[in-house]
Amino acid sequence: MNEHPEAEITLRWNEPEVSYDVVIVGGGGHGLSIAYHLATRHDITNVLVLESGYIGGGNTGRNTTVIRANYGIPEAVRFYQHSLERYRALEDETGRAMMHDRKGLLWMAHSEAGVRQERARSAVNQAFGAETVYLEPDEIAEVCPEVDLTCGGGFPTVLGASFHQGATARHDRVVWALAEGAMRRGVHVAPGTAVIGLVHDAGRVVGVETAGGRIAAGTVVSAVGGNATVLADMAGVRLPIRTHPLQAFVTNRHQRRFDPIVASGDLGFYVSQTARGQMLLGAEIDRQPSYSRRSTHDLLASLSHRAITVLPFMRELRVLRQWTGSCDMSPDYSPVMGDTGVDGFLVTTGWGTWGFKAIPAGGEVMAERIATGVVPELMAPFALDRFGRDRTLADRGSSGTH
Amino acid sequence: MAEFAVVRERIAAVRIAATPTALDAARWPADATELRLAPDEVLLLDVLDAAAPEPHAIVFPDTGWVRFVLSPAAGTRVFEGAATWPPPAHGLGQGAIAGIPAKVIVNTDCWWLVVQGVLADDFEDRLVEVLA
Amino acid sequence: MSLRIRCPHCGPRSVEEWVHGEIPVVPDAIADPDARDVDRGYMHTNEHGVVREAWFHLSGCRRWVTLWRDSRTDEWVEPPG
Amino acid sequence: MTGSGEFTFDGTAVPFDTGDHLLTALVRVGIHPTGGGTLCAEGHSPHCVAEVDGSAYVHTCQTLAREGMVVRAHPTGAPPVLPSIASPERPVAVRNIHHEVIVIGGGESGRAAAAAAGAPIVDAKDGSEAIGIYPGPMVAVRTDDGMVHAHVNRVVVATGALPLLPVCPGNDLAGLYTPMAAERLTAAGVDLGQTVRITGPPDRFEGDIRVRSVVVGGERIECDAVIVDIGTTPNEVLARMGAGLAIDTVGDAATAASPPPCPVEGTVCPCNETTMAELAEAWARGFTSMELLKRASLAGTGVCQGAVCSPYLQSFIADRTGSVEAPFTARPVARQATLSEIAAGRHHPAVPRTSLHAIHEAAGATMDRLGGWWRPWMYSDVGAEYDAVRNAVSLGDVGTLGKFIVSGPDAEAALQRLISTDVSTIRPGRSRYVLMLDERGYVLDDGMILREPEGDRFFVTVTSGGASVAEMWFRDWTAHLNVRWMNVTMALGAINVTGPRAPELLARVGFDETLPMLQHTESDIANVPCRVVRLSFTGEVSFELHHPFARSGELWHALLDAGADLGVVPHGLDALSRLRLEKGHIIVGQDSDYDSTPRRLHHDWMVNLDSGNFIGRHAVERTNRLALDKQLVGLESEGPAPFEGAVAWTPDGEYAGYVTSAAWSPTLDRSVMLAWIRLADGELPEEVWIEGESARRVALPFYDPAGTRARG
Repeated sequence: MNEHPEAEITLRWNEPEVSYDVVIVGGGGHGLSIAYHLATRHDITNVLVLESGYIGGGNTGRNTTVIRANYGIPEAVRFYQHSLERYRALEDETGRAMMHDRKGLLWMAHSEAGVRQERARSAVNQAFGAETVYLEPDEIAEVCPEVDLTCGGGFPTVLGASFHQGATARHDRVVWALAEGAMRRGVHVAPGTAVIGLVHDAGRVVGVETAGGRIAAGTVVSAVGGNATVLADMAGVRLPIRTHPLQAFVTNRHQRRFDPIVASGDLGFYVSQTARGQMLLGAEIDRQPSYSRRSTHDLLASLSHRAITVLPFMRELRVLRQWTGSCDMSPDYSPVMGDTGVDGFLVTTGWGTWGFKAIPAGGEVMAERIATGVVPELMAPFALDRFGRDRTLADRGSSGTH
Repeated sequence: MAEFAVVRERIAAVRIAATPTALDAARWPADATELRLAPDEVLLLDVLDAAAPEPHAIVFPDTGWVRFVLSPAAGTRVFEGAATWPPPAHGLGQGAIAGIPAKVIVNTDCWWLVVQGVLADDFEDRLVEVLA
Repeated sequence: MSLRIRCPHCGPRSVEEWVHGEIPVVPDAIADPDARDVDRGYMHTNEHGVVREAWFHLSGCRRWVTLWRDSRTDEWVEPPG
Repeated sequence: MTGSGEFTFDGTAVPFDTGDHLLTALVRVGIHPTGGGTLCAEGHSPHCVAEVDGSAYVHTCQTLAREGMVVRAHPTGAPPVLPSIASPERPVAVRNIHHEVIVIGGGESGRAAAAAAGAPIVDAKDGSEAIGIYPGPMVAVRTDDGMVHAHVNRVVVATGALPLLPVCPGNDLAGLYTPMAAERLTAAGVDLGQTVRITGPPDRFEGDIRVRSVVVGGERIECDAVIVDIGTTPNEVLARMGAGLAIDTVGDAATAASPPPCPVEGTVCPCNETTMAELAEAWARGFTSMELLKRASLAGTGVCQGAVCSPYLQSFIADRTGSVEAPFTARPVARQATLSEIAAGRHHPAVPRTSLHAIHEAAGATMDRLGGWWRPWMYSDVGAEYDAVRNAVSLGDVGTLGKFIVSGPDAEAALQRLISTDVSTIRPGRSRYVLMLDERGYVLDDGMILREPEGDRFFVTVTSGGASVAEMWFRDWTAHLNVRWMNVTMALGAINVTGPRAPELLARVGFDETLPMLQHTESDIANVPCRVVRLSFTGEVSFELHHPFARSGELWHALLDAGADLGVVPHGLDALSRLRLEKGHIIVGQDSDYDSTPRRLHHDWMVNLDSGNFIGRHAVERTNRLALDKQLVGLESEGPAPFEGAVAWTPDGEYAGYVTSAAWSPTLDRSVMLAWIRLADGELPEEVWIEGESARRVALPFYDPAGTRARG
């Protein structure tokens, strides 16, 4: 049965005008969230969102929609916990269902090293409000009886950590609800419009060039996924970003029954059942930096192998579709948000494999920075200049399986 | 199933790191099977010692290798089932077999698969699985 | 050829046998030694096009190989010049 | 027909002839597997899928009937039930094949291309379904006998054309067939009854469950079955999937698509039951591009991956914009396979075992994956293992250490570049504990450098699990130097003999030299040639015995036998971790983090800024000029040891950091810890609170600060 809930949402597109207070490059979750928050929180609506393809067609449309806050360092737990709470509020605020589904996240460890890492992460989660409890193997069997606790005999499960607030949402609806909310308040969104250059004046970025002409801007924000370094190059800004492919796949639909999001750090995989009943599987990034979005058989096979080791009930499920997104990885596995040293040019990037869950908070803090000129507290640790100041945010909790 | 029998044996070997030119010019003991692992490294099977081909060469008697001896039919089947690269027509090839770094030596009457002893148990299990 | 990597010593092998290694490029324009140090340690050109990079053949000869790849398509290309 | 048999469909016995596909046998007895919808009999139409032997979404037209198969219809109006228990493991074989060229598709153009290139053919009609063209190029093929992975230099895509399926009211009735389906079924002896062939788009089909009439151009025709011959569309999904790889597309698959007339009404996406009216509604609401329309309507996201609806979406958009948009992005898989089939031939990463692995297991040790190796975590009593080291003598398996031999005129220069110490001051026969930094000045690894008596030769050890990274690092940075490296990690076993009675034990097995701290020598011990290194990680007198891999067992047993009355027992990693913690020795990767500079680790003393241009030197100088923000410190408390990872708070309730290592020290009668603690206003707090207990910051090491025990 087709639920067709998108019938509620209405999108209205605009041809760009010649000048805006704010031009946001990138019509994905983050770009649209910035626009939405500028309009709703700061009454700034002379805003243009430029998207080279269709909105939500980049990484927002290619991710695996897990929302969690169980990261490894206080700065990240605070930020993602705030984002997670905002996600829940967004449905009411926009009046649009995002199929936000709080289902809990079960994280398993199969070695002493895995247990140590899981305990450490859970401790910092608890300290900063992201509820986590430990589960002994028999308790894991209660939460998720499908798990083979021995993992085929090779990876006996030693400990689980359950993060109750773990959730998923339908990515397209998040994008469309934010776009609609911004458009209704007067924000312009122009799909199919690529930025081919930046306009400089006296060391400042004052606009963008598109195939259709020059657009002046008080502030240009790069909310680009995959090509962030290319755009930053045009501003003369060097970024600590490498773009890596991240692959995922779904199976055919089955009736909804499988509740938690299940992940294993030692085995490097995670899975959840989508609202439409597909099993959605993901793993770690491809090791070589690349802009290619071509899927590989190696990943499909190795991820399938890991999945059926933990959850043998999936053996006879059939692969429906495989895809690849582009992850902008920073050296410390934390995002880069805010000022760049070039006036008029702000970035939000380095979202790696954790960008979807950050959409509400990322847009909110960037909008506040644009509107007030002051860097919000939640955003401050993620500044670009942290690398030169030797204040990197080594977040092992965010790397790998997410 | 004798055709697919796997014989596992420890081997005496000597590993030598030296300049590529020295290795190119070197003469090894007559009994040795030479595996050129890299331009500057060679593994000599079935010998206990060898002369240094140049003054700074490292000559290291290496007991860390294990050899599996297979029939050509079994070797072919292992490659078909567990390697994404084709076996050499003759002589040395190296790469992953069943996910484990391995050397293959294709002789006329038998194939040798040589792996590090630390991975030999896993390798044997996987060989048996693919030949089952 | 894509992600089969040609080892000059061992022959073409799957990317799974290899470890990727970056060859950092610091722009000459950065003259200040501290700024160069930070750039070399953290910043990336993240080339959208042909990249020169190193691959280590972990499951074979265990040596580094230098290759040129188009990061848009993952195709191997001949060294420029 | 050479034989026959029976399978069941929803409990009803269905007879089949040998060679029948399931669909053939079903249609023969008047069953439509999904109740209705146009059948194509070549694996594209979603209307023939059913659950077969517990596996859902099986194309019955591609599956040969076998005796006793249990076939069930998918539930009506809902997707199939998710299996709750594991189906039995079904081994799936993989066959890797290597060819210059492979051809996908066995039609006329495919056969011609195969003949020209001398290439094999993969043809879905023979049950070989190409699921994807991947980088390599590699073509993954599913067959009933397992998977074929074809590694080739070029792929010829000759997949022909797909029949258009009708979109109009009543297109979900039974009795609708493509020409190919009708031909195949009839050839298999199925009587389709009174058939009518239509060659233009139908207005509608009429009937109750089965079609009774079709209306075309306003004219009603009575019938039992309709052969829907309304055209084809290029079957180019694989061609688009492989675009950019070394592929050629030939035949019908290479022709330009011309979308069919846009239907007026009816279900356009049978997989998700999207109607034409719903497409129109989404369009009106701004979803005005192929990809947005697909996402808003879900058309094209079902089991047939757009095989039915994609041409109609193109015509729908062309009707409104005047131009034909490209079809959906082509993503694998082109044909479905189970996770078991996809995973065939895969293994988890092999984890190396030391030469003593079997001996540890026989001794009842709990083995764990640690630092990339199988290692003994504990034998039977961690307390007894600890006591043996502190009070008697014990053996530890350290064969996992990364081990290298370095030689050549530039060997010293190479190490000088790689290591933050002044290597030139390590004299022959001596050794030193050293750090390797990366270019950011962060600690990459720690280890020992031993200089051989020859002077231009060294033996280097690094952390367990660090060997491959170290080898890559060494070879990368010293490629321009006249130096030979040999990685002997897996060629040598190593046993640590540690405890106050270690010298006594070694004397009994043939080593009675006086070997001062941080010196090394070669000697036969229990007739095994050993490199003997005097050092200490446990805090007690220790000798590392590096020896040929194949001889670990005899050495281990000789030591245990000789020391039985001295109380010798082996110790595992659990005991070792506590022992070294009392000495404040870090474990790289556990106590160090991504951003651990020597200063943050309290290891500045290991960095000699006068020793030349070692890697990370400039970064250390630069970051040393910045304010310090956190440090790894020693903490003590009277309470029980917290878990490793526990959060530390300042007395004011501010986050202070976290514990990286913790243990109750029986020797000191208190808990000892290493922890990352943040500085506040440039000061480290003297006291923090962890798990409700006060912990004091103390100088390291906790145990035997003068080091008299290690020196013996």
